[in-house]
Amino acid sequence: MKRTVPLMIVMVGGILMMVQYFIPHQYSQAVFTNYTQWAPIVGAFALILGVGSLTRVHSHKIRRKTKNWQYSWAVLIPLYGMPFLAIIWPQSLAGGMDSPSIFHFFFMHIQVPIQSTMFSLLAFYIASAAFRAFRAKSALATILLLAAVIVMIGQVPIGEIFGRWLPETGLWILRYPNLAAKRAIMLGVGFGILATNLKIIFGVERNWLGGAGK
Amino acid sequence: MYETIGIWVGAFFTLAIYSFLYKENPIYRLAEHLVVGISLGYTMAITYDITLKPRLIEPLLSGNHWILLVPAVLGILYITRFIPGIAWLSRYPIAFLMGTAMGVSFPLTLKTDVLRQLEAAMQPFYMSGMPWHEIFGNIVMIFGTLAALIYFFFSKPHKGLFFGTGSKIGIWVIMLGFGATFGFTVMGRISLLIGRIQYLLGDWLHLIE
Amino acid sequence: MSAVSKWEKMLNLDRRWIFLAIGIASIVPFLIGFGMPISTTAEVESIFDYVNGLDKDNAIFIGFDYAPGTQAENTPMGVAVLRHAFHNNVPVFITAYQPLGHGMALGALEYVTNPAIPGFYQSVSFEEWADLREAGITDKDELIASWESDGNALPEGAKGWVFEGRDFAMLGYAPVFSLVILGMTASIENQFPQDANGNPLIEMPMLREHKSLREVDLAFTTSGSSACRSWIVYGREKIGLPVAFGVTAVMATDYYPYIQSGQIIGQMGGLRGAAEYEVLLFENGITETTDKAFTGMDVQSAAHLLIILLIVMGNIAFFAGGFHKKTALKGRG
Amino acid sequence: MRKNWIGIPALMILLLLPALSVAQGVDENLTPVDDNLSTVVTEDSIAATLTELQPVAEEQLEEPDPGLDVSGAITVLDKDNDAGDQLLVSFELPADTEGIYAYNVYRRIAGEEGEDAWNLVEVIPADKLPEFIDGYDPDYPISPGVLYEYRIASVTVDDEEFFGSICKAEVVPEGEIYHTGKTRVLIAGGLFMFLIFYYFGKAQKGTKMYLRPIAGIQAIDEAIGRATEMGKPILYVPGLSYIEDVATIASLTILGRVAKKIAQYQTPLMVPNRDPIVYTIADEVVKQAYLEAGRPDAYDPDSVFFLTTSQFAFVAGVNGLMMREKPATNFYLGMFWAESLLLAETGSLSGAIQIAGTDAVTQLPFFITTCDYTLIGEELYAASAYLGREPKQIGAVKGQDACKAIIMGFITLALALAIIDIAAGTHTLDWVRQVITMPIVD
Repeated sequence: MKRTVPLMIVMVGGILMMVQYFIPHQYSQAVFTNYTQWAPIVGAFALILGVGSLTRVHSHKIRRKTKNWQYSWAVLIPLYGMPFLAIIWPQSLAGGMDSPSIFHFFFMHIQVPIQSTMFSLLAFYIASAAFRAFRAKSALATILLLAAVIVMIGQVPIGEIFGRWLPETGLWILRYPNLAAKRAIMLGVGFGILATNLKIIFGVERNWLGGAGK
Repeated sequence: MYETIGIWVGAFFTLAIYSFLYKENPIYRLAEHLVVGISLGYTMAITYDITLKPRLIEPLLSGNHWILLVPAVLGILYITRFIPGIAWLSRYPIAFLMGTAMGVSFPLTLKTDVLRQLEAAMQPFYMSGMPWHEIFGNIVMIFGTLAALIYFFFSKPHKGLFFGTGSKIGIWVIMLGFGATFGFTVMGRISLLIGRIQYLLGDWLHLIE
Repeated sequence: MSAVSKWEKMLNLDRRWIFLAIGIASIVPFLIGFGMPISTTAEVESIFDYVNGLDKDNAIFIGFDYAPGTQAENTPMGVAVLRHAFHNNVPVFITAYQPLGHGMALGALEYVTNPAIPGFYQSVSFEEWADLREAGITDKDELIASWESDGNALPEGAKGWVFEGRDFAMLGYAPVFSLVILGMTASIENQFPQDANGNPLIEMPMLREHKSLREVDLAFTTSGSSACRSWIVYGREKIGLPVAFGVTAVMATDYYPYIQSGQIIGQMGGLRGAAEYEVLLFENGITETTDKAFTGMDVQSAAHLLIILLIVMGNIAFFAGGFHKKTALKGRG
Repeated sequence: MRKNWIGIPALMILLLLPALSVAQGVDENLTPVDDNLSTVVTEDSIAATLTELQPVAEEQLEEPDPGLDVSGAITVLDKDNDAGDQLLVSFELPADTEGIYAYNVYRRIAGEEGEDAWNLVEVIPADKLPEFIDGYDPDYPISPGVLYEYRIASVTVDDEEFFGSICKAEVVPEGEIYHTGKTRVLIAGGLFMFLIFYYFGKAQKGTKMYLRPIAGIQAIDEAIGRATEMGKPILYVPGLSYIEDVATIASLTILGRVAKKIAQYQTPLMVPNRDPIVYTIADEVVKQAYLEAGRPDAYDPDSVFFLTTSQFAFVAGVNGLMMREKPATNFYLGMFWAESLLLAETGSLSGAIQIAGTDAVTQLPFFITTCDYTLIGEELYAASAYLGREPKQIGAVKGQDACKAIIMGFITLALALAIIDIAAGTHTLDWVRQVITMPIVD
């Protein structure tokens, strides 16, 4: 029940959908249509995992009064406050200029600025690493850095000052050698994904079962 | 008014995150925690409004889609993950989603990322009327793909003309590809910074358009 | 020994100085504004030409498949294509691959229809033109004529009218979106019975004319993750739906194989790609000015030069200081 | 590992399908590209199953206006490779197309009466070919096994309709049980499955299989030696991802091997973790390694520890560790995101030897330029297979290698043919490409 049934579900589900791909018959299509209706519903509930573990971690912190426990309220309050706002004010979900709402406000003016700013911090870090860590230590690293510099200059308008050849060379690298490397990686990764799919479907790889007790 | 307050709040949090560049501080920590809560809270509300309500609750209430109780019950099993003793029940919905998703994606991935790529790699490198740099590029592309594949081939030692030279060319091609990725990644990170500066200088301070 | 320590001191420079330098490099060009010209590449031109060939009888999808983290790169792409489609009266279905993308899509639509922003399109909500719709007036030209004869005047500065349900439909987010794409190949309405504002799709003229992805002429996905691949895997490979990418620079290099194999029409890579599209819109008279992506390119130039300079200086210090001898490994390839 | 046999019935099911399709009398193997999307119905296929439709005389609705001619016989065919929900409809153009703007195609279930039963299923402009696939419109679906009737109206610019005669289809739509357009995917999928399971079985039986030594492994040993000489600790970061990630699993295998070596030299080890589950497993791996090295006494329970789940806080923690403890060697193996840059930068400043390995393509360039040795993509898996000698891993690497060999063979073949074509002016490559090119089908 604990291990065999989930493994069976994976195997039956996997083989069924794989075989289904090759069968255009109406019964096979009916199976598939049902699946496309069910999967989003089951998938929507998967949120429980995220919400549950976040709640558990932070309520634990608050109870134990661990270091910086106060900040856990900053997670928990919006976590439950946002859906609550949406329930008491359902039309506000659509957002937009016509119906300014607290719900929309939190998203557009707190979530969006914070998240985009956090990612933009990387611009600073990359500059610092450029000076302190990116080294042409070997022939390979040297080629890499040279290609990077050509592409970097080629992609910005100032590159045209040095002549058309620079952006053109950058594009040539992108279109041919880069394509070759990425295609080889895509094929390799593709085979890797396919092999993993097979291993999971046929119960060879079972790591995903972990974390829920024996 | 609503917009103005919004932009001031947004600017405050933008600066709060940037303050981290100088030193870690409580306001940064507050912002860092808020974003976790809001994003998941928003996701919950949107998921309820767009999925559960129209696809599950409304059909169920209308009374003739009882079959939808099956995925609903399966979904609810996720909760058991937090109930010691029956936590293993949460494997059922995971197994359902994972198994079927992999079954669906297997032939499609095979087609998109393997067979179509093979098809494209087998294009003739020369056709009349092609400029020289394109022909040269195509030759580089074909040999480059082959060489890079050799580099990732583990069943033979990297020795001899074919495997030895092949893998050497392969790693050079891979490095050119990574160089391009490097350059583009730098570009992307800078772009994100540009977005924020446009927000601060434009939307907030109106110093630029 | 003292020479080494000089180089070492240089390398151990407090990184906050570098942070400051990059900060200055990205603010100053904004204030000066060089407006250096940008040439366009085939990858972007092919998308532009394709969209330019569409008219009111066609329809496109724009997928806002990214989270706020990469909005600086992705939003200008979505906005540019949205404006192009509005200009050519091509109906646009707007979707989102992930919940946070739902908000981003709303934001982009708001940006294009906001009267405070020059070159906006005046949007007419679904209820407002219900009478005309019920009277069977759904052709864009007739619709505008009837709407304006009812006493509605186009506000000053607006580029045109856009009618919700005729010119755009905000469908938004749905979970397990790859399956939603698959489902839409048979019927869009089955996947989205209502739009994000609760309007029934069945009453929308644009849905009546384009009932499934088979009747849609392009899916443009702007994305910061591999989400964009779903449109190829589930849309293009199944029914031949033409797909175009607008991806962040970080992802862009990975998808060149898809361009060469013809699986996508074209690709905008990062802010540069978005700027190119803005230039094309401007040069073809579709917009009166270029927008945020183009203005950002000056900063991009300055910042790239600074970073290259930093790499060169760092390497000089590293080799001149003899640090490379310290860590050399025999096993290194 | 009795699960192996399960592959066999699955493979058989898949391989049975083409057999079934042959039984259905479909020749699928080398059919030229049949694109279901194209609405072009070839002359041949119409001739093959032509169903001439008899006009149902008594239902003649109205005499056509002499001003506008109406279309002739309507041909209805069952479409291949569908779920019985599509029909190919074509009709003869009127002799005189003067004044015709478009044709409206109406359909109803045979036997139904009255004007309401008719549904307008397609409008074909006069300048398009008089044929289309019926059933794509979700509002008017076609049901398998149902007999339909069609009639076509010629339409003037002013939307005036002139109806032709009603025709009853002689075929009913039927679903097929094998999609002939997908044979190439089936062959490729079957071959892939076979190769993977073949090498799996071989590895499990204990057959020795060759994997080339990977240069990175030598570097790992050397780096451990270096730390021992200097008497400084070693830092090992097993990535920031979860246990599901293949990279994490590979990293933990390598950790076992590294820890074993470290146990022999008695060098201090530090393993910070971001995911609680990965932490527990990493702890077990290290403990086991010390046991195997015969030094369980040297195992320090604090060497493997959980730091925090927040990405940037984790980086800050590890960076602090690097600056305080000054480890001689840093390993970053597993899945990394944007933090790769920050970790490797601090590490390179602290003067440590750094060895990285990940399958995250976007992070690899940063590792290559900041670290002393980098395992690129699949090298990480291969290294773990090589070190772990685990049949599961080796089988997978070998199986994928075989697939790559096939791909390389095809590309080489294409190259050779392209050269021959240029030299001899033939079109062999086109022919080969036609064989492998898959049509877009649903």
